[in-house]
Amino acid sequence: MSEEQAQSDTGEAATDGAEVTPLNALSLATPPVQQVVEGALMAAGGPLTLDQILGLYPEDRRPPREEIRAAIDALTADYADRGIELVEVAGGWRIQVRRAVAPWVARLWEEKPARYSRALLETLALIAYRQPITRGEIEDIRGVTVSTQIVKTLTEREWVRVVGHRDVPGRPALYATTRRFLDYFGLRSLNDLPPLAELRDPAFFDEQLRAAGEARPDDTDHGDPR
Amino acid sequence: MSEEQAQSDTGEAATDGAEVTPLNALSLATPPVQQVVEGALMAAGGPLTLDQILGLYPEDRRPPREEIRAAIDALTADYADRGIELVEVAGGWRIQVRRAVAPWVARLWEEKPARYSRALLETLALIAYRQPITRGEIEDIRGVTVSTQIVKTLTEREWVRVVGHRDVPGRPALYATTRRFLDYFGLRSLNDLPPLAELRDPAFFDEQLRAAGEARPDDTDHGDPR
Amino acid sequence: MTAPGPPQPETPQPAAAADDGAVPLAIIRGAPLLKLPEDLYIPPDALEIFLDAFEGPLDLLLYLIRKQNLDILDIPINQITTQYMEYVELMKELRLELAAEYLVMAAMLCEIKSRMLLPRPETTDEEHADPRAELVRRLMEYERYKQAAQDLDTLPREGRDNFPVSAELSSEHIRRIPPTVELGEILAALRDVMRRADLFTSHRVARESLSLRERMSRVLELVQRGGFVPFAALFDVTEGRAGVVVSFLAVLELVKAATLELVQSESYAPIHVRLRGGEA
Repeated sequence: MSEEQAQSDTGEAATDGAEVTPLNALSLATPPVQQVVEGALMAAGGPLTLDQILGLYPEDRRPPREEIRAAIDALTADYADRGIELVEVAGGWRIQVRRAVAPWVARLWEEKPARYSRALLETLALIAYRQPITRGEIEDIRGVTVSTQIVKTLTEREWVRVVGHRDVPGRPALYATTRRFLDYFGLRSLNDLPPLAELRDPAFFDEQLRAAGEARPDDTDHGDPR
Repeated sequence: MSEEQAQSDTGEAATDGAEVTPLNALSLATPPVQQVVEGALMAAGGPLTLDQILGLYPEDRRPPREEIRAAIDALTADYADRGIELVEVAGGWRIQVRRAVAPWVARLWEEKPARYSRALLETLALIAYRQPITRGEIEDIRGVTVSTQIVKTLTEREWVRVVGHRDVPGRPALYATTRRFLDYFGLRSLNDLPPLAELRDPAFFDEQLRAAGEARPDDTDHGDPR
Repeated sequence: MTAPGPPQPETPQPAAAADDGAVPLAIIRGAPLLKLPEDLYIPPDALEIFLDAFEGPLDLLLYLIRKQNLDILDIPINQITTQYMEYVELMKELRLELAAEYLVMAAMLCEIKSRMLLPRPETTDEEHADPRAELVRRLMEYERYKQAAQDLDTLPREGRDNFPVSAELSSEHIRRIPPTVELGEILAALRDVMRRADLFTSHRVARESLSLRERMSRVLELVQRGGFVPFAALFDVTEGRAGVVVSFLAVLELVKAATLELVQSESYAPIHVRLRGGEA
């Protein structure tokens, strides 16, 4: 009875913002940094940042950042021949099933992964490449209305969120992609997105159009804009 | 129809449509058994039996059972010095965080907690002011049902407990607040709670808030230290 | 897209039509429909599916242009307009619900077509630029993002190409930190619930003596273990008269609420208290 009391007393203290650790457990010998890092990345179920890993240690026992970095590098090397790999994404570091093995592992689940409609992907692409962007602007480019369902799906998946409102009548919401979006597609930042096709200079094609009236010039030298 | 091909850079068309798997991917060089076993155990999110692992392979390419067993043994040995371990449980084999590391890893989930719901606070308030009270009585006053989860949360927090049962059909439990409840809120007894009549006075809350603001000036934004 | 790869599955592939440059009115089960059948019933579903294959008028126009290897910078507006209108007419004919955007585009095409017929003054003035310029700009812009969407689809993604690992962590190590609560929050919650109660029921939560309520809980604690508890044990005379009265009232309240039961074996014998129906 009194033991329980003592234990939950520390719990009470925790709610007042004091140290939250099961101290008795942590006061045992500290395991090697690499083991803690590996255990954490394995259990997290998603990416962890360096700070999150450091946060696992009580302040007075926190290893230097470089040590965590070194452990991550060592693990990355260790996994070279394994069924898993350690990758960096926007949300930090993540352990995932090696891509070469993934098709086998995918057979664990009966259902096939979701496919996304072109409408959804085009909307997502516009938000990713043109953020922050309003729904109206997306519709202007796509030439069709964007269904509420698509915006809802993107928001619910936490790939997209409202980051503000354009200061025009109606104050339309401005959408941007999230870190979750980057993590989902295995990207470290928006810069990792496949490059957007170059837009041929409008000034050029104006001229082109004008010239077209007389004689059609050979336009093989300006590459296909995909 | 052709969605899998589109995603695969091999561009290889699936020849027989019978298999559920991205066959074009599987027709690539088969990765070592140990990598497939590791990847599967890592991603499964629970234990896997030998048969389940064998089931990842198309029938004509299934390795012998002993090979899978050997891979499991090899992995177990490989993990000897790591932050994880491979253990056999009732449902098969499972990868888990090494026990020595678990207390550190567990801190990942010690994030700042969510706030209590309005329903929970109302339930707690009614138990404090109307104790001993049954769940049915709380529901009568609130006009909505009280979820089992709320009662469980309050009981686990040791703010509320069952002090008896009303002798009516169903013998509903009677709830009352505890000593811990008083301690947490810095009350010497329930009499320190303001009388109901005061609560009806709008001015009361202004005062209450002002008092709280003075007493704990810097408590509002204690960000996570991490 | 690095691989030559298969063509876009969404875009219908007219097998024969491309050769002679004729564009089919529709593709039904892969076969081009070159002219409106008069005696043949076309299941509307087939066309709906066809219409669904396009993400709107820009997409349809791109399809028409790409199919015939036309240069997007120099669209033969006459030809395209005619073909586009054929689609629109067919859809209207079949009373398919045609998104308004398709009609807006049809109007735009017709306008461009008519402006193309007018002689253009020799000037570099913006206003007198090629009437197709705006359409071309939009088509190119849309095509970029159409491509970007396809690229996005080929990125490795979670649950399809990536599987995050999840090692088990025994829950005994996980400690949940309960949220902090301010007394004010509880009081505010109580006020709200009482307001609601006032609205929805006739009975009011009358002013209660909290000391009585508290004492009721304490009495119940004392008899909690089951069996009989001497009545006298429920009172603490050191509390003074007020305390004893509150305890007495608490016992009466509990008896009234059918929670406690008072037992006296004979007159003047000691009174005992026990929980009613307590089986423990």
